Amino acid sequence: MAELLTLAEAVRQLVRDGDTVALEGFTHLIPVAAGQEIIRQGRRDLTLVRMTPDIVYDQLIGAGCARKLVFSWGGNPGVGSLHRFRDAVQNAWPARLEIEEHSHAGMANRYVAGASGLPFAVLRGYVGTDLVHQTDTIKPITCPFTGETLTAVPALNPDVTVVHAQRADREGNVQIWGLLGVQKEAVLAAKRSLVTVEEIVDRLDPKPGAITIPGWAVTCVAEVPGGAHPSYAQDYSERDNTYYQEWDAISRDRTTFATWLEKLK
Amino acid sequence: MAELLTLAEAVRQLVRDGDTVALEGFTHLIPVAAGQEIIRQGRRDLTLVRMTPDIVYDQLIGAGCARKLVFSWGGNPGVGSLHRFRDAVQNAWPARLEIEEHSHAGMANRYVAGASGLPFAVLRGYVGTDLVHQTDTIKPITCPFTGETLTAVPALNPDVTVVHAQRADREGNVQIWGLLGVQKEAVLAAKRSLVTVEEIVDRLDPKPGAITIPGWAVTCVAEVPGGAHPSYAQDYSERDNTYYQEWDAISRDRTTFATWLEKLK
Amino acid sequence: MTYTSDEMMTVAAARSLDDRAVCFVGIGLPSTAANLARRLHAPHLVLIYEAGAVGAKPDRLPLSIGDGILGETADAVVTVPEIFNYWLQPGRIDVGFLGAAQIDKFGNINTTVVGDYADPKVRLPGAGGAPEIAASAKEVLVIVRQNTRAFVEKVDFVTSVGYGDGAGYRERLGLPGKGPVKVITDLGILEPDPDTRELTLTAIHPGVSLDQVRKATGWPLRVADDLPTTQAPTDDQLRALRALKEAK
Amino acid sequence: MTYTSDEMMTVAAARSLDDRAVCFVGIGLPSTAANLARRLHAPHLVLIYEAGAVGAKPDRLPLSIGDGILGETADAVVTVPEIFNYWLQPGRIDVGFLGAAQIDKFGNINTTVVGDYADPKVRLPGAGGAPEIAASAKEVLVIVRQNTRAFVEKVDFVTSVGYGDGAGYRERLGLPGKGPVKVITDLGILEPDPDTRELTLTAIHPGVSLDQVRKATGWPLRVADDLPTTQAPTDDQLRALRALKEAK
Repeated sequence: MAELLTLAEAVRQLVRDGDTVALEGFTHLIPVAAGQEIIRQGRRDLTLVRMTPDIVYDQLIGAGCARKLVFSWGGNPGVGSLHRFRDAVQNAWPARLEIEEHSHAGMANRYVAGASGLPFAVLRGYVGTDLVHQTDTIKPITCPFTGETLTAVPALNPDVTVVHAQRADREGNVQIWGLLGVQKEAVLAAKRSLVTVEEIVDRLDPKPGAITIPGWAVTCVAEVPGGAHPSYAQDYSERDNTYYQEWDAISRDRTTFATWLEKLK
Repeated sequence: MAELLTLAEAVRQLVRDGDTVALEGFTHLIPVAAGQEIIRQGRRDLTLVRMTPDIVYDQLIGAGCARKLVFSWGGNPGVGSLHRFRDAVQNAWPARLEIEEHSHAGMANRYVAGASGLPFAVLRGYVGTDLVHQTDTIKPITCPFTGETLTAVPALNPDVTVVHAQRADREGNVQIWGLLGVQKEAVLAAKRSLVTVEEIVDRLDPKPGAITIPGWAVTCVAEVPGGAHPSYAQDYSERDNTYYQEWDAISRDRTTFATWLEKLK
Repeated sequence: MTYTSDEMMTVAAARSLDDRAVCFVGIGLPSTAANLARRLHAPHLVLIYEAGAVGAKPDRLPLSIGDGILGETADAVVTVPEIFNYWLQPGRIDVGFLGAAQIDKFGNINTTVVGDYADPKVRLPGAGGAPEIAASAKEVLVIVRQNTRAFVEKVDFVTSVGYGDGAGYRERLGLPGKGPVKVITDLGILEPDPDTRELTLTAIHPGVSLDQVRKATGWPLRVADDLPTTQAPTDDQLRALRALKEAK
Repeated sequence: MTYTSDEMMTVAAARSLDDRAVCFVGIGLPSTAANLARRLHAPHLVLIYEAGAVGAKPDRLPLSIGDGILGETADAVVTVPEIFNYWLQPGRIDVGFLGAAQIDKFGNINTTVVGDYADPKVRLPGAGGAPEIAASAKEVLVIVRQNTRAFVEKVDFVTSVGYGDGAGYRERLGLPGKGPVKVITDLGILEPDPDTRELTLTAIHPGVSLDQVRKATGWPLRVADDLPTTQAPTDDQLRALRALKEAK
């Protein structure tokens, strides 16, 4: 069964300097509070993994926690660019940020391979794109039956995956519903995992569209109501679109970002 | 959207002599009525595909519809052997039956590859077993990143897949709940598909644990209440364990089977 | 009714979608056009969003690719790996509907970097789902505002392949889909030349001059011999579009 | 209380399961033993059935691998591909619990054919989930009635690998799991010799003679120097087993 801890304690136990860390969430259920706790605890040299790095990754990058980003789409959804991400890539501020760039299909399949205990995944992808020239993590593979050439990508197996979910019971069984993203795969692919939840309940009542991740497959669970803010948790909170818009101004400038960061700590 | 037809009409339109046909169902929701309609319509030279061929495949084989069976476990669950299947393999009665034999993991992944538009799937499987010596559909494959050797199996893409589900709406959207087996993958892997359902309803109300296959991804839907008998449809019917037991006696002997077959027609 | 050039573009894009088509849409202009089509001539358009919504029927515009309204109104909610593996990859998508930061004369799309990849002038968001949509959807529609920053002779980085370097390129690579069949802009509509695959102006929006389109294009633009003027948006179409944009 | 040899076997098998272990079980003897353990000393045993039930807690014995009670009581219901790919293959299963039609002195299992594959004497059901359970579960338990038809020197067909031809075989093949650590029969318990991996009798059930075990084994059976007698089933264990078998 998963250990039930406070967010600070869970991050302290699970996330170490130099780790490969995936905070997954596909617009819905983004584990923002956990990401900000990683900033507070001053983790360094992280390889951050995520299909859709958005504000919380901008914050982690701006705060100097990351040395590398593995991703497929980085932006402030519905608003524009991630300025801290851009500043890191274009100007190496606050530090050089190595990038390993994929498509969504590739990233999703890399998690699936990781969750499946396979070293690689096969897909129809990347053919003719310049992405293949920028990384050694995209290679051709030949079908042993038809001779056809397809594309292989290596498994993702983060040291730690962090996701946010609606609720868990006291055994740490986690229930998630609404848009499910790639969270289950990211948890199952990881060596250690933390799930922050809106609430811990005695019993997980059945719910249409819900999936359960068994507590014995999760390392820690922390109750963090609103832990997905400014993203949302279906049936618990609404997306705070103003925060996304305001982040554009805060993050555009190093000084306003520094002020924001001071306040966070 | 899927076409709504009678069972007889749907089988007539979709299943042709010589086709590769998968009637899937993992103990739950076995499309028995559709299989018996295939017998009634006298289809021949079918390649039958199924992870767990049980009574309805015993019937199809005994009736002489099949020339080949692709499978991973063939038995009368909880009772014993399939006598018609045995008679075909051991004595070529009523006809020689070619077999292509896999493990469950391999069959499941073959459907996944089929549903995914890939020519093959990769798994950790079959290593050290004698299954690899009996078919050319199990081959080694090397990870282009780690050099590790894994196993590849070719995609399954049936000409027709038939499954049974609880209900569909008038657009042919299909709702299935309870144990899901590999039915969705088998439908998506097929060139044509038929879903028999307990009932056609105006609206598919949300239901915990239910999945939906969109009507535009299904060829035909036929309303066949009790179409899974003697297996069951969760929340509609119970498994008829007596039928399974009685089948042992009926099928053991060619004459009693012939009598049964006459009655079916 | 008067209308903006963006409204013309969105209506023209919506018109390009047939009823009952299965359409893989991104947020922004593609989503707006697809939902407009659903409110007009294509009520049974099947909208697929990469966050996992199959058959979404939002009654307002989703604000993000993972807006709750998508899952709540969908025929089926599936995982992100499933969207790409079971739905896009096998060729179940009739129309892939993409935007672009840069597009070149062979319909190749760049959403990765302006300038050099290692030392970019502008770092863009990246690929998202686009490379595989561009490869595997039966047809691709692109909706993008036309100007010389966006319409370049050759993209700095091929994020999503159009026709590569011209005729035969997709076939040589074995890409399953047809590629971009229409690029719909705020000035007109471009289609690939049947022989060379070079994007060619095949319709011009009302009130737009040919010179204006040429000046907004970063290469010597080819123009169809017969260049019809796009039908202006009808009042019904404009009302539906405005209602859609105002719905909360 | 008196008991049958089958009851002894089932109780001995149940005792081999630790609480909170994650156990992949087949229908029949393995399922009965695992559910008995859950009613006795291992209430948190996690039962995984290949039909897609993770954490099933049936209050009666499932009649088939897809019995509705499995899904209804499970922590999670997943598809069959997911059971094998996400749960078994990555090594999340502590104990794979298998039956056998034939088992040989190196713990290899045959459930495919008796005789020649192309022209079999008896065609058996086939592999099912067993080959990958035998390969990938951290440990394998086998439960099987002991007689010379089942216990053969060399299986006619290797459906599921035990220790192949002896020590080092699994390592050479790179199989992730440890292999069969215990074979529990109606006569006693066999374990692989630490050096040779040959199945060796390490416990004998009460009232069974060594001669009886040797006669039920199709090869010259090795016997541990120290051969304890299995503890007889307690009354509590027997009552729990009988209640389980009677529950509808």
